[in-house]
Amino acid sequence: MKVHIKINGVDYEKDVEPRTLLAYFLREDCGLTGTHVGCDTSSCGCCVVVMDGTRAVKSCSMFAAQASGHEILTVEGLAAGGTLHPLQQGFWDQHGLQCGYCTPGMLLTSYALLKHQAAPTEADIREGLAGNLCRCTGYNNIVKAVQQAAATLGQPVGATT
Amino acid sequence: MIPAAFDYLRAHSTDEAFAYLQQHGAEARVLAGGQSLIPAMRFRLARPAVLVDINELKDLDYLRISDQVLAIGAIARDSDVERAPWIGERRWTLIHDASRVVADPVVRQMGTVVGSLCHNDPAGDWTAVALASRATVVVRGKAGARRVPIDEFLVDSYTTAVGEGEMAMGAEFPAPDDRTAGSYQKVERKVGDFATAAAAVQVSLNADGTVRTAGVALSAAGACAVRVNAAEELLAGQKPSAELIRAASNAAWQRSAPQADLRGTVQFKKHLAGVLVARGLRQALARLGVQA
Amino acid sequence: MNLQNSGEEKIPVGPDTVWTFVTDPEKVGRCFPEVVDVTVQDATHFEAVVKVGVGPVRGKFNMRVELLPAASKRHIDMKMSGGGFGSTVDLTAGADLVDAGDGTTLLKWSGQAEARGPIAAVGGRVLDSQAQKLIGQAFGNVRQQLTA
Amino acid sequence: MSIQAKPLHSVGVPMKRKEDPRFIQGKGHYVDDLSFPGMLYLSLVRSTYPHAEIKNIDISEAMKVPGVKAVITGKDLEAAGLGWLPTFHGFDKQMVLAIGKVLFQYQEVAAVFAETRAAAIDGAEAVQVDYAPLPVVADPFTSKTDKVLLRPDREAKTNHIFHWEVGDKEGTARAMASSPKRIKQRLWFQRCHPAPLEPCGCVAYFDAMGRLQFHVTSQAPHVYRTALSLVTGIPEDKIHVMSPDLGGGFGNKVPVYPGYVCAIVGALKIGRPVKWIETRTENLTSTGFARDYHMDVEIGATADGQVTALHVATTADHGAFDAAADPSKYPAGIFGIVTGSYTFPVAHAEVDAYFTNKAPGGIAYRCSFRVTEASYAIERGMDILADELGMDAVELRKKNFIRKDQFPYPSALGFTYDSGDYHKTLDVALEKIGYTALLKEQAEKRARGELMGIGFSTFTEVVGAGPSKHFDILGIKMFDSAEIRIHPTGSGIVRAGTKSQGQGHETTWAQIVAEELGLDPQNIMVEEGDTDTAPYGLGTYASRSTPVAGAAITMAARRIREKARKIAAHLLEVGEGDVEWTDYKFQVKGVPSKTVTMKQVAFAAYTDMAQNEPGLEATYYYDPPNMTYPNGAYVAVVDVDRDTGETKVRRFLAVDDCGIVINPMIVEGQIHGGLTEGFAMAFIQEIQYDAEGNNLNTNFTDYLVPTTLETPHWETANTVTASPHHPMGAKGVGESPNVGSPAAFVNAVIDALSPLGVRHIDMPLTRDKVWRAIRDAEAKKA
Repeated sequence: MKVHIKINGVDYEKDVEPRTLLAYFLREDCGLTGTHVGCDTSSCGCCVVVMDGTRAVKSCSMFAAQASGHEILTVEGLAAGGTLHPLQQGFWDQHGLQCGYCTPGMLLTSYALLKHQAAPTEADIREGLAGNLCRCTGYNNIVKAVQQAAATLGQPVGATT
Repeated sequence: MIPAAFDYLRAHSTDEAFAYLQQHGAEARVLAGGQSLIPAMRFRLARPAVLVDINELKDLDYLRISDQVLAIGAIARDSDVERAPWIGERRWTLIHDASRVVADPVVRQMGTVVGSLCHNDPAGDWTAVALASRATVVVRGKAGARRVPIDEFLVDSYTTAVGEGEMAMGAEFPAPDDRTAGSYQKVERKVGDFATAAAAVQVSLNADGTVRTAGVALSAAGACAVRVNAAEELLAGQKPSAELIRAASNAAWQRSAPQADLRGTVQFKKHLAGVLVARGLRQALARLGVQA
Repeated sequence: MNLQNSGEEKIPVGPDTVWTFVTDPEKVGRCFPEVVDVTVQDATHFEAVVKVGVGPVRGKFNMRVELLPAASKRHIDMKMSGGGFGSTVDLTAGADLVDAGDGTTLLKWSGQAEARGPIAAVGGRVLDSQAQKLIGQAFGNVRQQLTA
Repeated sequence: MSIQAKPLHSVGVPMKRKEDPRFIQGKGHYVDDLSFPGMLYLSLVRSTYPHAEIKNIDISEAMKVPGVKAVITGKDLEAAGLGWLPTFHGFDKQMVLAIGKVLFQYQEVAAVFAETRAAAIDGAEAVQVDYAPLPVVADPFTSKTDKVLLRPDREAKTNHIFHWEVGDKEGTARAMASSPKRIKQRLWFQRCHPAPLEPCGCVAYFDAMGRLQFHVTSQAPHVYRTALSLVTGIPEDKIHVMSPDLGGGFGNKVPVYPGYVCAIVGALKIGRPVKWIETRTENLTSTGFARDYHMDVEIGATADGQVTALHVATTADHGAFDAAADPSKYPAGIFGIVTGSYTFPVAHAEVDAYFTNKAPGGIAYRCSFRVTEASYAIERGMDILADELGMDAVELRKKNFIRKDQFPYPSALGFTYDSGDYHKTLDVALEKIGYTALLKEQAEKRARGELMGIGFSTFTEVVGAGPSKHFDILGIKMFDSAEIRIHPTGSGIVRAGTKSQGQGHETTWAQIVAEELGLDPQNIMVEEGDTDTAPYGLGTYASRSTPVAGAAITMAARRIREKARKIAAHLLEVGEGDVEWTDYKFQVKGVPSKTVTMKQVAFAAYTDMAQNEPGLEATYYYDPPNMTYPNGAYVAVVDVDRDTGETKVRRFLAVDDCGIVINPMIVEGQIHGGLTEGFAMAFIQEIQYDAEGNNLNTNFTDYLVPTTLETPHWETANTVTASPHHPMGAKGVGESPNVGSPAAFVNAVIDALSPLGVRHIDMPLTRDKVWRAIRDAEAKKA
């Protein structure tokens, strides 16, 4: 069947089997391999992408067909014009990643979180990220990274840290 | 893992969805949030021949609140409930509490309340909440829509009153008065797990401080979520007290008939049922300014 | 995981009639709940396709069955193994035929089911009761068939 | 707040990681990201039975599935001489695909190759295997009886794999018998799994030259090359192993797995690239598990708490094949570290390993070969002894610590501990956690019937395998290597035999080179994982990267410095003996104004080298003279809910002494991660089998990885005792928190329950277990 999805602002029209999971569609049909797959039970969150601007979804528990006609943001679309998104910068600055496998999912879940809560507390962040597993960092630094990004995004335009 | 092959049908109207379901009967499954169905399909335990995707049915994407009822459409997400503007009101505390512990925060952005009721997992959250709230589910059948009280809706594990070719359109939670508070108590091994044990409690008080009505239900306590009738009856008309809570807790312990699994032994789960009902009642009452 | 259950059926015919029935693979096969197809190989072996399903989990199990009648003609064992969903289920059942002396028979049965693979690991909570019910329902159907 | 290293001072700086820009932009390069024209997918048919004879395998239906190209079985492989795979420490072999019978549930039975991932799974589903079940041996104690012989293929007709022992058996028995105080406790370190978020996988193909191009999730790519050559007979020069970015490893990606061999066979047979990526279920059920040690710990002591003897007898469950990844002379790994941080005058440790119908493994999960088990045994043992003596667990530890002045310390089980200051490290921990105030709070809470516990673990690790006289894998000595090339403009590349899985080698290795050569670490590129370019190394596991490869890099850099000194002398127009390396540059002795930088020397090495050999590069193979002995003092503070068995880790402090720290930010990150894995093992993680041999934890809904909400907030601190033999004084740290923390968590919970008379609960301390322990203890008291 035909699916038509706008991914990171670019239109993709592909012919796929209905059973194609969105995660594999992104990775294998569109070559966007930043979205990872770490389990079959929607437990790990390595595959999280943002749908229609504000909703974080586990792309391994969704069919590409469902996303047809929608907009998807993946990790590849976070940086704008060569500038890292404040979340990316936060993860880098705060050592919020080690092996990097969970990182795209963490970034996208955080992205949606900040869309709903611009100034989250540590508890809010911990609650909001509880659907994403990380095996390396122990989460302390991930929380700091999101706090840094929230602070950056909360700054008036032009302000610097 | 990748599911077995199937046909995908996207419905653009409820009539279209209903027609597809009528046409394909037992071979078809409704795809709403899909957060239980798709993993089951990936393990190839579930292998429907046809999926009817209802996610585009904007007329089922609603949370409507009136004097009488909170109506939740079939594709309203758990996270819509979690973030609803009224969720901080005392009378909705049961739903508030539950909305924060269903599955995990990302799954909640896709998963739906009505889908969870239809899935009727023995350890689901919304089923217990619906029992304690005395919700009804609106089911569309050949003869049109009918309102099914939750006690009749939950038939057996993974089995509900939704028949072949039928479809749940929404759920209705009676709007409690302002002398009402609730509490949802869940013990889980980690975020994202099904409940080891859970208790949903909702209490409405009379002006004199006695209990007008109480809803008490358990999850992970049997084939599906169960109402603890004995506890509700004990509470009704009584002035809350430590003793009353103990009696209700004991009733929950007796009512609980869980299965042993990796989450815990039967003894432990039964014990938790009692503990969580007591905690839930204490918290609900505390929210009403009553220490018991 | 290992599941066990047992029960008894009061059948309004004598033990010899029951014996003839329970040693007939075609007849026994048709007593399986939700049976789709029975293929008899020989006097003691048959294959049955049964539908199993709870909620979204639905499929067919291909069962191979061996009947082990005792020389006493008052006890029969049944060994069933089969698979579906990339999983396997082994069932064993035993039944004693007790002559009630009044032209009726007490069929005392016990069964054991062992499910392995994703069905047990992932669908464990889904199919536990289903597997348990399978044997019980089969003997219930034996009674029904002989009552009618 | 950005942290940037000053170019001339690199070691000890929390430099931001050089590898991160690609990861945060989704441009990491993992095995499953690879795609080649014509690539096929491999899916494995796995056994549903734990022990069964294979009567027949019918592939006819599978071959009819659209897209399926080929199906191979054990018989096919056996015919090609590829039926068996040697395990890494050389005592056993493992079936690639089941031959004749299956020995564990989820064992590989057939390989299906198809055009798409989905078609491969469809095909695998269609393969019909006819099994005749055999009796199941689900635990090592049943195995011990030899009533069911699991491995008739082996010469020795027994399930007993090996007996290993170290120490003075008679002396220990005598000392134990004459000790006024004794404790004995069985401790089971449950079966765990490293479960990196990226599962194992590979892509294999033969290029136009007939050379095997093998991309694989490997922590030890060179060892893979050698092992594959030995298995397949392909000459080693015709094998190119590439380990790209790894999404975690933790020991899981050390062994060679059957799926890899099948992918290679498929690529050869079909003539197209083949990709195999495990599912999570396959990862948890068939690739390297860890632990599963049943340890009988016995400690003798004087009445006033001086330890006199230690005896540990372990029954080990190795599963269906002995695939434990241990150095060949150490079948039980470095379990001899079980005397821990204490001055046991005499000790004896023994391990007996058995086959069972479970997945093979016994790998070093974030731990230096069974050191986690050993550390848990002694640190739990010391707490139980303290309980027996009625002594404070801290006081008991301090009384028995190896003192600072006793290093190098020869342990009763044959190790020479290099350095440490255990008293100081523990004192730092006590002060930072506020032990006195906590004790006061605990006393108050106990008076009110509340359950609060404080648990310690003051462990010593042994890492950095290892000296060639003791350590080898498949005969290959456990050295490691580095090659550094400095380019004319003063930038450079370092290649090492290690393979980062998230540890940040691209940053740390650059910092070492920069420090040694006075260059900018931002311009030192690091490359690992490619056997065509990297020098031969044994890989990254067992905390060996910094102790061994880090040393090799340091030594290679120093070689470059010696060469550079000659060129510097030429540039400075003095004799070589008059040039000294000071403040990150060459200087004429006593003349601070006459200097040249390494950057200048590098340029000269290609443009103005005088009589010297052109170029500026060096290689070093480092054979460590000893292991290193990182250590730490960990404190956990736990509240236990009497009604629900819930344990809340309120505080956790890790004070680590890992010697000289190269990048404190990375070290702290390693500690956070290791503590989280230790926490998981202590409270929620286990691979369980039922009595029928069914694996019960086959995916992340039942093999539990803690989330942000369960994971405690970690507090860290450190002390520094340099390793005297490591060229940088570093010791390695990645595993300390995983090794040291489980005992601290358990000790804290047991401390909380001790007023009830509870002395031990085996991990994981689930709510159900804790609740039952409380209930049983209360029933006993009543």
